[in-house]
Amino acid sequence: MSEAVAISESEAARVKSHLRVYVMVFVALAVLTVVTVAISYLHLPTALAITVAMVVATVKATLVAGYFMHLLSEEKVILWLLVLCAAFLVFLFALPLGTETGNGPLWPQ
Amino acid sequence: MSEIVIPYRTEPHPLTGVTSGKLGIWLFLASEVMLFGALFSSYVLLRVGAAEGTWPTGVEAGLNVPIGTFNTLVLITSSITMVMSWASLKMGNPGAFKRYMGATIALGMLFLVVKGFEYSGKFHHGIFPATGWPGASDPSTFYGFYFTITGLHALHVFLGILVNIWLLVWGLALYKTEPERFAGRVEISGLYWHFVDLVWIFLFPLLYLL
Amino acid sequence: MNDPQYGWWLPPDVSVHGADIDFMINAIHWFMLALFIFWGGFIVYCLIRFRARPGHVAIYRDIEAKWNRWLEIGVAVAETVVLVVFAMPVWAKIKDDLPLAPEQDAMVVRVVAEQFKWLFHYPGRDGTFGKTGPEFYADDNPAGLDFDDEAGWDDITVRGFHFPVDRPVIARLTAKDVIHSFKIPVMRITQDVVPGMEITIWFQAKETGRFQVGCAQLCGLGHYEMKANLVIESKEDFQKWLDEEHEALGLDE
Amino acid sequence: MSESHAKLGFLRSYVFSTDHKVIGIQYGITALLFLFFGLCLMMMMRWQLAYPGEAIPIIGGLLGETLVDDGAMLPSFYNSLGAMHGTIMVFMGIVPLAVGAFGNYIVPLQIGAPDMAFPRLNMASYQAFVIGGLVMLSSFFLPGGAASSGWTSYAPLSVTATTGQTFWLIGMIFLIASSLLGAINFIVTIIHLRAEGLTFFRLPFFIWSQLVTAFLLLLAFPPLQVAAIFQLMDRLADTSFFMPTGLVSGGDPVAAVGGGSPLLWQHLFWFLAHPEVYVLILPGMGIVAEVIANNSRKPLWGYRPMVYSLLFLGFMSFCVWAHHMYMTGMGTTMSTFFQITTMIISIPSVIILTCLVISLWGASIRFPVPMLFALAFLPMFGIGGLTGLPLGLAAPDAHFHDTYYVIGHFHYVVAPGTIFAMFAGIYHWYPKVTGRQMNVPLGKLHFWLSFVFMNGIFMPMMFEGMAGVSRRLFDPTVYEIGAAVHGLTTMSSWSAWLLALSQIPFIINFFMSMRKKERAEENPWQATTLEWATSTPPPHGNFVEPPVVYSGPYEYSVPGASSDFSPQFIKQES
Repeated sequence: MSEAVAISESEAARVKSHLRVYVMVFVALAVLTVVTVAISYLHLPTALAITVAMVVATVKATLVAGYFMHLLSEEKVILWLLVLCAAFLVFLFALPLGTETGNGPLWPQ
Repeated sequence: MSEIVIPYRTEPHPLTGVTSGKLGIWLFLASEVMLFGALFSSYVLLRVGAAEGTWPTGVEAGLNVPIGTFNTLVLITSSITMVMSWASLKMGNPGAFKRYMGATIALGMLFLVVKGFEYSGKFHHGIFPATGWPGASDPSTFYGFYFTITGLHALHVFLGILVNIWLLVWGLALYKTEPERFAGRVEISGLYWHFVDLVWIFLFPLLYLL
Repeated sequence: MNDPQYGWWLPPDVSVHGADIDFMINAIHWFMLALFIFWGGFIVYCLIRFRARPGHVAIYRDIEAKWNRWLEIGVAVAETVVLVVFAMPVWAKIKDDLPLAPEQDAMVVRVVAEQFKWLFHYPGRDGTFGKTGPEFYADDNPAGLDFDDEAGWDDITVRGFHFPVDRPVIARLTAKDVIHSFKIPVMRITQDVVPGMEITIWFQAKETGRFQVGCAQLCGLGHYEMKANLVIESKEDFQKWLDEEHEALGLDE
Repeated sequence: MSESHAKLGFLRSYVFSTDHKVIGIQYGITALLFLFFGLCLMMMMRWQLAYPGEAIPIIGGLLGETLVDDGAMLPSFYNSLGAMHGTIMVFMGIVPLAVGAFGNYIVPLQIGAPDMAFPRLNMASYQAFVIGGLVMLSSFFLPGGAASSGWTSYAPLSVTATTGQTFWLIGMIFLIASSLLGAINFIVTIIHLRAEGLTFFRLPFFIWSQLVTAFLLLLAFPPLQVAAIFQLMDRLADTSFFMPTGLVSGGDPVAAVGGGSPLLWQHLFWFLAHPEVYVLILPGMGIVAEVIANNSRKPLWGYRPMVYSLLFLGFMSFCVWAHHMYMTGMGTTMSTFFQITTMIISIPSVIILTCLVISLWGASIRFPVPMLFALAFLPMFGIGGLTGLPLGLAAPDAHFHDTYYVIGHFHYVVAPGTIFAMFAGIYHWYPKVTGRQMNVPLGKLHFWLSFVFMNGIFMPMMFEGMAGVSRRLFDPTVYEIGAAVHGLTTMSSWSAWLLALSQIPFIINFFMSMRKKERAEENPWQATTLEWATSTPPPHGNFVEPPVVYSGPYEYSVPGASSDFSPQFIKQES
C-alpha cells in the first residue's frame, strides 16, 4: 500500500500563481489563430505565406508546449528526450530531399 | 497478488526528477512526434513532387476556413479547460475539476461533431479520399492527405476523450486515497491532450490555408 | 555465338565499366578474407591457449592491446580508400557521365517493363522516337506510341534486346504497372524501373554474345519468367538486324 | 494497490498475468512457435527451389488446390511463402524473442526491479502482439492467400495485391503498437527501476543493448505505422499515396487516380527497416556479451567503448536507410551521402566485435553449451557484417542488388548470428526460468549440427549471388545462370531440411529438462549479475529484499577474492 499523499499547500500555491499565465496563453493562442487566418486572406506569395504560417504555428506550438505542457519548467531528461527526437525528425524530413516522385516533367524527349 | 510496490509511480525519481508515468507519456509523445513527422514529411515529398499547379490551397480545394478556425478555437479552449481541471485538482478542488474536465470532454466532442459535418459535406459533393485535384487526368493527392491526416488526428481526439471520460467517471475514486497520484494521471492525460491540440495547430494552416 | 561459362564466382563481364566493379568486388573479398582469417585465427588460438584447466586462472586486469586500435583504424582506412578511390568515382562515372555528345554516337533505346515482359523500343531510321504516353498503351501498342505522330511510324518495338558492341547505349527505362528491375549480370547492370518515372542509364559492351536480361525486383506471379534474350552483336550484324526489322514494318510498300 | 490476496485463477496467473516473468515466458513460447512456423514455410520454398515443378513430398497432397497443382507449388503460393517467411521471422519471431521474451524476463531481474514499470501496459503489448500474429496467420486462409509482395511490400505491387496484403497491414499495425508499448516500458524500467548502486556504467551490456533497442523501436516504428496507414488507405479507400499517374496493368488503366510516389513507400519502409536490423542484432550481441564474460571468467574487455559504440550505432542507424535504394535511380549526391554513412556505421560494429574477441585473451574459457553458441556467433556475425561491405557501396551493389548474395548476407547476420545468440540465451537462462539445467550432450549435438547446416544453407547462397542469380525467383533455373549453379541451390535446400531435423534434439531437450527431478543450483554458472541474486526461479516480486549493487557487472577472477567471481550484489572486503 502506498500511503495517501495529500497535496501540499506550497504546491497548491505554486499552481495558483500560474493560473493567470494559463489564461494569457489562451488569449494569445486565440489571437494568433485569428492572425493566421487574416494573413491567409492577404494572398502573399506562396513561399512567404508558408514561412509566415509556419512561424506563427511554431510560436503557438511553443506556447502550448511551454506553458500548458510545462515544458519550460520541465526536468532536463524530458528536454533531452525531445532533443533526441528532434534529431531523428531532421533525418525524417531529409527524406523528401533528392527524391524524385515522378510526377514532375519526365526526361526531355 | 500485487503486494509488489513499483516505485516512482507517485514520487519523482531522484535522477530524472519525474515520475515513471510522466517519463512514459513523454516517450509516447516522442513516438507520436515521429508519427506525425512522417505524415508531414510525406506531405512535403508529394507536394513538392506534384506537377505544376496541381496542388490546391485549402480554399481552392473547397475547405471551409471559418469552420476550420472555429474548430481550432474549440481545441485551444479545450486545452485551457484541461489545464484548469488539473490546476483545480492541485488546488484541492475536485468540484472545479469535474466542471473543467466535463467542459474539456464536451469541447472535444464538439470538435469531432464539426469535423463530422465537414466530412459529410465533402462526401455530399462527391469528394472522397480517392478524389484527385484538379482532375483525374492531372491529379494530386491533396484530398488523400486531407482525409488521412485529419482522420488520424480525429482518432487521437477520440481516444483522448475516452481517457478523460474514464478519469472523470471512474478514475476520480483514486483522488480520495491518493490525490497526488490522481493529479499525476490527469496531468498525463493533459499532456497527451495538449499534444493533440499542438498537432492541430500545424495541421490547420497546412491543410486549410496554404 | 559463344557459350558463357557461369560458375561459382562472377559471371563473364562483357561491359566496359564492369572491370572497375569486378576489381572492387574482388579486392573487397580478399580484404574480407584476410580480416576473417585473422579474426578466426585469433579466436581459435585463444580458445586453445586460454581454455579452462586446473591451475589456469584468468587475468583480471585489462589486457593492454594496442593492435586492436590499429585493426580498427586499418579497417576504417581501408574503407575510406575503397570509398574515395573506387566506389564514388566509379559510381559517378556509371551514373553521371552520360555519353550525350554527338561524337560519342550513343544509341538510344526505350525499355518498357510490364508484368511480365520487357519491351525494347528503337527510334527507327529517322532516329527520333514517336510521341508516347501512358494513355496510348493498348494490347497492340505495348510501347504506348501515339499513331498520329509520324516520327513513330518507323519505330521498332521488339521483345528481345539487340545492341551493337563498342558503341555506348543510352537506355530510358519506364514501367507500366509495378516496380521492375532491369538486370543484365554479364553487363554488371541493375536498375530499378519505377512506374511514373523515366530513369536513364548507359552502358557499353566490349564483347559480342548471347545472354539474358532478367527482372530483379519482385513484380508478381510471373516475376520469375520475366526475362528477355540479349544479343550483343557487331555493328554490321546489328545494322542488318535493324534493316530486317524495318522491312518487317512494311512501310516501303 | 489493494488487490485481494486470494489465490489467482488460472487465467489471471497464466493468460492475463501482469508478472513480467510470465509475460516473458508467454512471449518466448509464442515467438518460438512462430520461428518454427517460419522454418516450415522456408522448407517448402526450398523444395520448390531445389526441385522446381515437382510435387512436394508428404504435404503436397494435403494442401488445397489454390496452393498446389498436383502437389507441385504454384507461383502465388511461393510468393506468399516468401513474404510470410520474412515477416514472421523478423516481426513475429526474432523481435518478440529477443526483446519480448529475453527483455521481459531478464531486464527487471538484471537491474534488481520488482517488475516492469508498467505491468499492465506490458500485458497489453503482449496481447497486441498475439492479435497481430493471429491476423497475419489467418491471412493464409483467405481466398487469394497470404500477402505475396515480399516482406518489403513494395508499392504499387502490394497495393494491387490480393486481400492477404490488407491483413498483412492490419497485422503490422498491431505488431507495431505492441513494440511501441514495449519500448516505452523498457526505457522507463531501465532508467527508473535500477537497484540502489546500479549506476549506468555498472549495467550489464545486455541491459544497454535493450535500452538502445527500445529507443530504436520507439522512434523508428512510427514512420512504418504511417506507411502502413497510407497503404491501407490506398487499398481500401483508393487513394494514391504510392500510385503514380498513368498506371496501366495488362492494357487496362489501374483504378487509382495517381499523383503519388512508389518511392515514398520505400523511404518510409526502410526508415524503419534499417534500424530494425539493429533491433534484430543488438539484443543478440547483448546476450553474447553476457555469456562470453561469464564463461571466459574475466571482465569484458573494453566495456565502455562497447557501450559508446552501441549508442553511436543506434544513432547512426537512422541515417543509412537509403543504402537499400541505390538502384532506384537515386542521384550521386544522395548515394554518396549514404555510402559514407554506411561505411561509418560499420566501424562501431567492428569495435564491438573486436572487444568481444579480445575478451578471450588471457581468459580461462569454459565450454558449456551457451558458450559454444556465443562463440559461433562471432565468426558467423563476422561473415554477415563483412559481406555487408560490398552491398553498402553503390558500384558493387549494381551487381549484387537483389541477388542471393543479399539473402546470404542478412541471413548470416540474423540466422547463425542472432538465432545462435538466442540459443545461447536460452541455454544460459533456462535454469533461471525453470530451475533445471538442460541436458549437455543433447545441447552439444544440437549446436554442432546447427552450426554445420546453417553454413550449409547460407554459404552456397553467397556463391549463387556472386554468379548473379536473382532472389525471389519461383524457379531460378529458367535463367541460364540459375540453371548453371543449380547444384548450389540443391545443397542449400538439403542443408535447410537437415537443419530443421537438427532442432529435434533441442525440442526434446527443452521439454524433457523441465520435468527433470534434479534441480539446478541457485547460481549454476557462477555469474555475477543481479538475476542470480534471487532464488531460482524467482518468486513473484523477484527479490525478497531489494538488492544493493556494489561493483561493476563482470567482476570475474578478481585477484585476492575468495572465488573466481565476485557478484555485483555482494560487498567485497577490501
